[in-house]
Amino acid sequence: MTKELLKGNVAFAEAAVRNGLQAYFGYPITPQSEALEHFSGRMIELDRVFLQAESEVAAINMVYGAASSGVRVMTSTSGPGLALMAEGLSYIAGSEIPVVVVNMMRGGPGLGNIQPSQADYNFMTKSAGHGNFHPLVLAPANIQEIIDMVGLAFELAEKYRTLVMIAGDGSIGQMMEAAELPPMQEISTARPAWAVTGAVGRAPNLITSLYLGAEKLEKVNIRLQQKLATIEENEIRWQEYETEDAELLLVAYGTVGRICISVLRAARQQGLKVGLLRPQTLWPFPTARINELAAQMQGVLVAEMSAGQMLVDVEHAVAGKTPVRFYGRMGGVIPMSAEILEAVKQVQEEVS
Amino acid sequence: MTKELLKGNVAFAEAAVRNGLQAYFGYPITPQSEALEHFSGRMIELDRVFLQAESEVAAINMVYGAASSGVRVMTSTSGPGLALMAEGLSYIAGSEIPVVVVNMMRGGPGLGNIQPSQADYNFMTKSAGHGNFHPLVLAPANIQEIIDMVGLAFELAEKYRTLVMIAGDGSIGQMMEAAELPPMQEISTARPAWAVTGAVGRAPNLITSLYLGAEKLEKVNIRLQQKLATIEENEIRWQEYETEDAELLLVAYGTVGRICISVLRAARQQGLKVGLLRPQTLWPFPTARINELAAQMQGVLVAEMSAGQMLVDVEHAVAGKTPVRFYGRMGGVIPMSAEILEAVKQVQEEVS
Amino acid sequence: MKHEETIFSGFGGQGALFAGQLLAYTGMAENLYVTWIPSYGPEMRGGTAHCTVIVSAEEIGAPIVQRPSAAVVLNLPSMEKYEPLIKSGGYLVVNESLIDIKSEREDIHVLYLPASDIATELGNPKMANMVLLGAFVTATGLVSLETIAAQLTAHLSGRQQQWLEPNKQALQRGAELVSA
Amino acid sequence: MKHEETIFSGFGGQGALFAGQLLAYTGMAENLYVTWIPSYGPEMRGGTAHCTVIVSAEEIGAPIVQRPSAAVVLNLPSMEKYEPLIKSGGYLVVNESLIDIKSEREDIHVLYLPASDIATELGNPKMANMVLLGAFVTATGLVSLETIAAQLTAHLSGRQQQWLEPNKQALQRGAELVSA
Amino acid sequence: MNTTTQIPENMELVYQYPDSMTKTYTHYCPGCVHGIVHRLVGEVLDELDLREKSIGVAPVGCSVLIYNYFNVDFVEAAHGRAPAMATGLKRTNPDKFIFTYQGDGDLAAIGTAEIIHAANRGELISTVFINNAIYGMTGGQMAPTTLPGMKTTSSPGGRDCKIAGYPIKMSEILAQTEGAAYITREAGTDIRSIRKLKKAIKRAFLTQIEGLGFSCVEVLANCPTNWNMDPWESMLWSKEQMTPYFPLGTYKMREEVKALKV
Amino acid sequence: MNTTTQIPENMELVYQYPDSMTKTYTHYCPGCVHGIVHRLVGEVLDELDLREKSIGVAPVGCSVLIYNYFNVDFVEAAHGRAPAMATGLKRTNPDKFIFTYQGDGDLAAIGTAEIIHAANRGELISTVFINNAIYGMTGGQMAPTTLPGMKTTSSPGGRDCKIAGYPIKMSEILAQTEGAAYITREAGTDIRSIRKLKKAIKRAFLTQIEGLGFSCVEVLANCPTNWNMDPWESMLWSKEQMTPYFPLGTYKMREEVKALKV
Amino acid sequence: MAKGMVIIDVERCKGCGLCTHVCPVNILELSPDTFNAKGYRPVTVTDMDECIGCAACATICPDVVFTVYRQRRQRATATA
Amino acid sequence: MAKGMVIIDVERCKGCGLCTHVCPVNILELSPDTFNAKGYRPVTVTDMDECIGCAACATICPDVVFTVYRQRRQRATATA
Ligand SMILES: Cc1ncc(C[n+]2csc(CCOP(=O)(O)OP(=O)(O)O)c2C)c(N)n1
Ligand SMILES: Cc1ncc(C[n+]2csc(CCOP(=O)(O)OP(=O)(O)O)c2C)c(N)n1
Ligand code: SF4
Ligand code: SF4
Ligand code: SF4
Ligand code: SF4
Ligand code: SF4
Ligand code: SF4
Ligand SMILES: [Mg+2]
Ligand SMILES: [Mg+2]
Repeated sequence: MTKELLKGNVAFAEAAVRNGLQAYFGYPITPQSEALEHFSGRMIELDRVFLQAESEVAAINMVYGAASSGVRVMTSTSGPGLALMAEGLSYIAGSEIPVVVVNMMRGGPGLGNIQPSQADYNFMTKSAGHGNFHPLVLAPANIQEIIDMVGLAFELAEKYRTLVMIAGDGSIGQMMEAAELPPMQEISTARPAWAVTGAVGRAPNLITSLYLGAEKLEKVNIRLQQKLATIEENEIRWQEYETEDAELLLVAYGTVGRICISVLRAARQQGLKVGLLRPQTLWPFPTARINELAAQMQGVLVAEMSAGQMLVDVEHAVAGKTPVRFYGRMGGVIPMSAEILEAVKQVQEEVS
Repeated sequence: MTKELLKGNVAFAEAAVRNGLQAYFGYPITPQSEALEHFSGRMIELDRVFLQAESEVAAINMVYGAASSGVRVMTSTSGPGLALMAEGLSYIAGSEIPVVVVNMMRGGPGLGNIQPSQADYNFMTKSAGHGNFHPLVLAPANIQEIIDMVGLAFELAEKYRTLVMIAGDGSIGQMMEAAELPPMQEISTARPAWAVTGAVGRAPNLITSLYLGAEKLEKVNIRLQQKLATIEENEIRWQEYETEDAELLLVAYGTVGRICISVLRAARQQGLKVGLLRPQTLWPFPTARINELAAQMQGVLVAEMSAGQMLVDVEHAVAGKTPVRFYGRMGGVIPMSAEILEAVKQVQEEVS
Repeated sequence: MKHEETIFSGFGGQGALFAGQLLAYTGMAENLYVTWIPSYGPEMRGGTAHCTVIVSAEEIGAPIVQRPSAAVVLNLPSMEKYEPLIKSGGYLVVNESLIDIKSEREDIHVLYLPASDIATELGNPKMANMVLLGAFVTATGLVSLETIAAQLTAHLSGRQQQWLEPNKQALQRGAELVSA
Repeated sequence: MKHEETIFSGFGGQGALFAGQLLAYTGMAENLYVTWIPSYGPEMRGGTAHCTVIVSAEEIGAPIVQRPSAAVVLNLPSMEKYEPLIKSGGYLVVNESLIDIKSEREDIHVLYLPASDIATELGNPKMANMVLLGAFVTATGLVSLETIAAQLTAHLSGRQQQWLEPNKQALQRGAELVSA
Repeated sequence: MNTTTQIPENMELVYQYPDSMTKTYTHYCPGCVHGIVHRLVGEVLDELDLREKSIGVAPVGCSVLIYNYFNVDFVEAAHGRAPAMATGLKRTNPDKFIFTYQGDGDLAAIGTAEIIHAANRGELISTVFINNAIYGMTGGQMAPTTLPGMKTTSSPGGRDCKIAGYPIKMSEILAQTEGAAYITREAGTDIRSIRKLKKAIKRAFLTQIEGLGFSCVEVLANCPTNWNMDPWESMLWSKEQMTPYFPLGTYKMREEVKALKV
Repeated sequence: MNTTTQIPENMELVYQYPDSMTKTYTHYCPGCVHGIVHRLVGEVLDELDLREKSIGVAPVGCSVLIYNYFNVDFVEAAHGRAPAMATGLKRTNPDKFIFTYQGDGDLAAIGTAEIIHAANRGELISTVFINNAIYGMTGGQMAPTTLPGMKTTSSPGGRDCKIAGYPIKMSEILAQTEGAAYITREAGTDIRSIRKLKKAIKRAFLTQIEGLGFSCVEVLANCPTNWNMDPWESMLWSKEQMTPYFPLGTYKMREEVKALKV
Repeated sequence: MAKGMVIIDVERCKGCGLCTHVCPVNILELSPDTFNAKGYRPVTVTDMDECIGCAACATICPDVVFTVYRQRRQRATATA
Repeated sequence: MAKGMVIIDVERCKGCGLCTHVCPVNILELSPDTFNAKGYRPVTVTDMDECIGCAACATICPDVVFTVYRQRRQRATATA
């Protein structure tokens, strides 16, 4: 095992390269520009495709084009750029092609600032564009995890022919940690049967999201929903920390999730029986497991860098079994473990 | 009372004109182009501002500019166009200026088709762009209501300095019904104190969503959330039909809401004690009232032209008090009252 | 209680949508509740177009119906599509000039009219829609022919005003054929 | 158990971020867990820059802390900001050349070093960061000076390699000043 | 086709249905130039033996269903984004022939940035650009290329350029970009212009094949339906009214493109 | 300012701090041309007495905080959308003076469509366009105007135009639009060019005031920080390297604009 | 004898009439009385003997209705 | 006597040095030893008597550091 000290943005970019990424299209935006910069050197050096697009609108449509031909392709961005991709993301979902998008969330709404945030949770998990769809969303909490999730993202995207997003929260792009990169993977030259590659010896292929006739489009929608249902069945991922004997459950993801590990340690030291569930997939969400755990808890505390977006999903999961409380910071403020610990104590007091 | 037979798209456009609309910017897209066309004649004729933008991206930013100077302004679009507006909508929300946007939902995702749909519910009520915000969303079910809601939309937008959306479902734009338009209102030449109008005799005004420094932006976010909380307190609207003695509650909005009136009549004729709650605001959602009603119900049936988006909000509202079932059509298929009646009967059977 | 759910259907250009609108205007003029809703597709020519018009003494819920109480069909595909759907006891009004099949249903009223021929005779085959509408309202008594004629005057677009009188005649001819 | 949460802070260009990175590299080389996280703002020059480095024998949760166990401050604003935050028993390492105030806290270890002066003497005032780092690790025993020197060799960028030896000397001088 | 017809022995075939095209009946209105240009594209694909190498990029506009009419792999782009999608395709499939087919709303309004940057990059793609001065598909609204004074459903009083802006000249603009190798404006409205147009399409396609840069053929077209004219009248109107504002001609042709044999 | 200094009686003031500007210390790097152009804008606003009539539109880029430096109403646009926002403002405030201030990433990449259509509409707005061949704010990535071979953080091997596209010439493109009344490319890199630049800004602003159409002044600038040069070196480099690729000069000037007295 | 001949795919014709305006020998007209399955009056040839096989009709037809033949010349013929 | 003079707002100066390159009489230089509050070495005038009041320094200064005076001429003077 050879670990390197890696910055999150560089780590996921290099992981993508080693996972056989064939093309990257993107537009600079803080706090993920180092990824684009890393791709700009590495992809060209490896004789693969790197192109800085004229905008995020163009970038996502370049990705759409490349993905239509069955190659491994991705882009990365942050809030405002993601918003500009909404139309393209919806087309990609409607066309059922595999695409991976990384969103390093920053403070919003609007131009906001460039500090870390988790306020695009709803945008990513509930819609990401018009129509009945949403991506599969992975949420890494450390550098090793974002590296591993890049590989997973491609795998899932291609397995289900679906849109996969990696939801970083700004800080994860900026921080450095020791982590191991995967070995360099050969690029597969094979293209899937559905891809547009020139109609040689077969009927022409078509990549489209247009389905004239309501019944036809309804069928497509039903297929999409079934696909999402299958994903929901198979791909829920999360990590638990000391939940066995816990009486109070922390739920947090990404950077806040790892901060809660510190909270948990401190709380345990003070004799509080705190456990932590850290969702690794934001959609599909570990609803059943949270519901199950809720039964043993005196309360649940959700911590987020948002106004309380995942909170709603946790409330839905807990389904009234135990009180759910929230601690959130916004606008780029990263909550300190001490603040969350305070909130834990408050919940503890309130419920006991 | 002088009613006219009016097409939904023309009705809301003319209603906006009579409500003192000072500027309209838009881009053609089915099924709302008749509105843009109506504006193109009327606004110019009245010496007001009409401009067909080069895209929805430009349109929403023109709206953003005009609204910054404190004039009454709006745009209208449908799914793909709305997706392209996501960035602008987020900026508008962050800048806290009043803007009204009409979305005539069509089948998606992607290009989909141009048949009626309600699949942008999540996009509109949960995010509509990056960051912690979402618009106030009104849902008309008939032509008179869309006319009235245009006036209401301006009022609310200006009262709260917030983004208000009117969620039509395609069919409402296309159908004709008798309705009364409001009288022609004078355009107010007064501009609010916050607007950019030239810094004469006052310090310069600034319209921005940029707040450097996490603490500053957090304050803005807190203010935005408080504003949303106030709206949630004051502006929930819905209509009930025969809920007093109902044992089974239908929840549906827009065109499906009015279809459910027929369902209700037919069900009552067959001796089924069915009631209907039709949300007129999708956000804020009539959660408390549904929760209250749930207590008296044997079951709740949600009907939508989507994969079940409002369903989640209804489930949240019902909070386990009674079973919630769903009947949905997608891709532009409008459910017939007979189908929904069947679903009602099935729920009835299941729960009794 | 008056309540009629009618589908008007034909090729694009045959005026099915306008006939429906005219019925809606007329219903409104007679103080009834009305809704008119078109099918709408990609804006290209040549397809079929239809609309649903509901005229009712009571406030209208669903503006579209699975099984209309009446259908006015201008061409063969429309006949094939809507004839089986009409509710028992309902009306089917057929443009005999272009539709050479007959309904085999015995539970509905079927009116056959050589509408296109009459319209051509009156100067413009596009007025077949008026022939059928005249027949339909006369047979059902849904609204009065006079109100329709008045609404026609009010709602025929500028370019079409030259055809006002022939259109009225077409309505009349249709009406006469069923009252005869 | 080894666990140090250190903030490095100074003007942009003073090398606070690099000093922190070097410590992280060194911690990693010594088989400790490390995290390094910068403050990052609008990419404009002239502001202050700081980073938080955690070096620990145990897996690291929160990568940022409200109250660091140590702070290495290169300029006055950094001193003013972080001096009050250091945990009791912690370390404050001060670039005396540019900071003319003293800490009044008695519950922490404070090291004053004329870092910029020493660095200038060694040929480049930008090496003040190394003087302070050398002093810091020597005082705390967090990592060894040799490992830092090795990591410096490995991670000084191409253009900076000419400054390798002076940098090592700066580390050394800092170390000597505290062990003296 | 009536296959029983006897062909005299002294006759040779001079025109037949292009192989690259399907026999699917098009949804276009009678007399629409979209059909003519489709045919020319089919003929050129045949002549250059490109069918199996091609990936077409469909726009949103009346020609949204173009993929139904070609025996060719196709993708359906978002409105205006065809050049971006084509870029993604070409970069990852450099040995394939990639073309976009776009209307004036698609290319000159919502897709302005994408076409200009594709051209400026010298993207090795070819674009067929149908300028019919109208938004055909959505019901005849004003296009960026609508002529001054022209009535449309969104300029009911006629386009007032002071308010609505001027008809935009895309070929002139694209010609300013470094990466464009061949930019020409042709017409599809009479026999001579159609024959010239076909050559232009062929030259544009060869420009890509030879790796010379971006190529775009603008076609002055018609929209009998939304112009409210009969097809022949619309052809004459296009020639008489559009050509003066949008002069025909080659706006950029690199030396190497000029040297191509078409 | 040291107000205690004694001014000899025979001296007259020839340069002082513009009234339209605040005294706020700018966030720009030392020697950045953004500061020079801000000053010129301030001087012209003063001279034309526009301060109270003006609404500025800020871009996203290094000059995102421009509103802090002017005593003028301002709005902060989304990246690239300043011309659209300005259009919304001007249409609803025709008596106000509306200007945008944009960088090359903002105007020539993500905002390509908006600037071209604003120009083409003859929108009565004025644009100051700072071309520094780089994305300054986000850390020195390649801009659409980055020169061939130039190293940036996203073209670490130097811009390879065959792959990354060619530097885009916006003034040449904007000059092709009907609605543009005055399009010029100036430089902000030496005394002579700065004096000329100020006149150009004044002419551009007057173009709007006189209702003559859209006006845009492109300014060849510098970015010492991301170019990794000291300020003076960057001025020389801008002159030597950028000017050959982006020739200075007036690309479009309507007769009425020429007649303006500046 | 005819210098050329055309075969018409009647069902593809939309009766737009463009071909009738460009035939140099004026032998094309829209059928005055028959309709094709799509409801259009398709083009017909009034006198095939007059056809010169110039393919003007095929060149302008938006719906690829025509197949065109022409008398073989002595020298090689360029295709349309 | 001096033909011109400049007043320097030391605190605004960022020490970029641009003015030092354009002063025709070469009297501007960056302070070799002092710093302003922002930490920059501000510009200083070595010999104000040499100043000709040409305002070149003000013209190039990105940070509006200079106020410039010039000896009144007989004829009216155009401003910079
Ligand atoms: C984002 C978005 N906005 C608007 C539309 C609606 N729309 C479809 S096609 C079209 C314009 C078509 O005009 P043009 O490109 O000129 O093609 P034509 O139909 O004239 O051939 C528009 C506005 C859309 N599909 N997507
Ligand atoms: C939608 C969106 N994408 C990307 C960004 C990030 N971004 C901010 S400024 C900028 C480029 C700035 O370059 P330029 O316009 O040339 O201005 P400069 O800083 O060089 O003056 C970028 C890419 C953003 N804010 N929004
Ligand atoms: S609407 Fe116009 S462009 Fe579209 S197919 Fe018909 S004639 Fe052609
Ligand atoms: S980064 Fe470049 S453009 Fe931005 S302020 Fe600094 S020098 Fe100027
Ligand atoms: S080939 Fe020529 S002559 Fe023969 S029918 Fe066609 S146009 Fe007429
Ligand atoms: S041009 Fe073609 S479609 Fe038109 S009438 Fe002639 S054969 Fe028929
Ligand atoms: S005014 Fe002229 S002479 Fe005087 S200091 Fe400035 S540049 Fe030098
Ligand atoms: S140009 Fe201005 S900022 Fe630069 S050194 Fe001279 S006075 Fe200082
Ligand atoms: Mg068009
Ligand atoms: Mg720039």
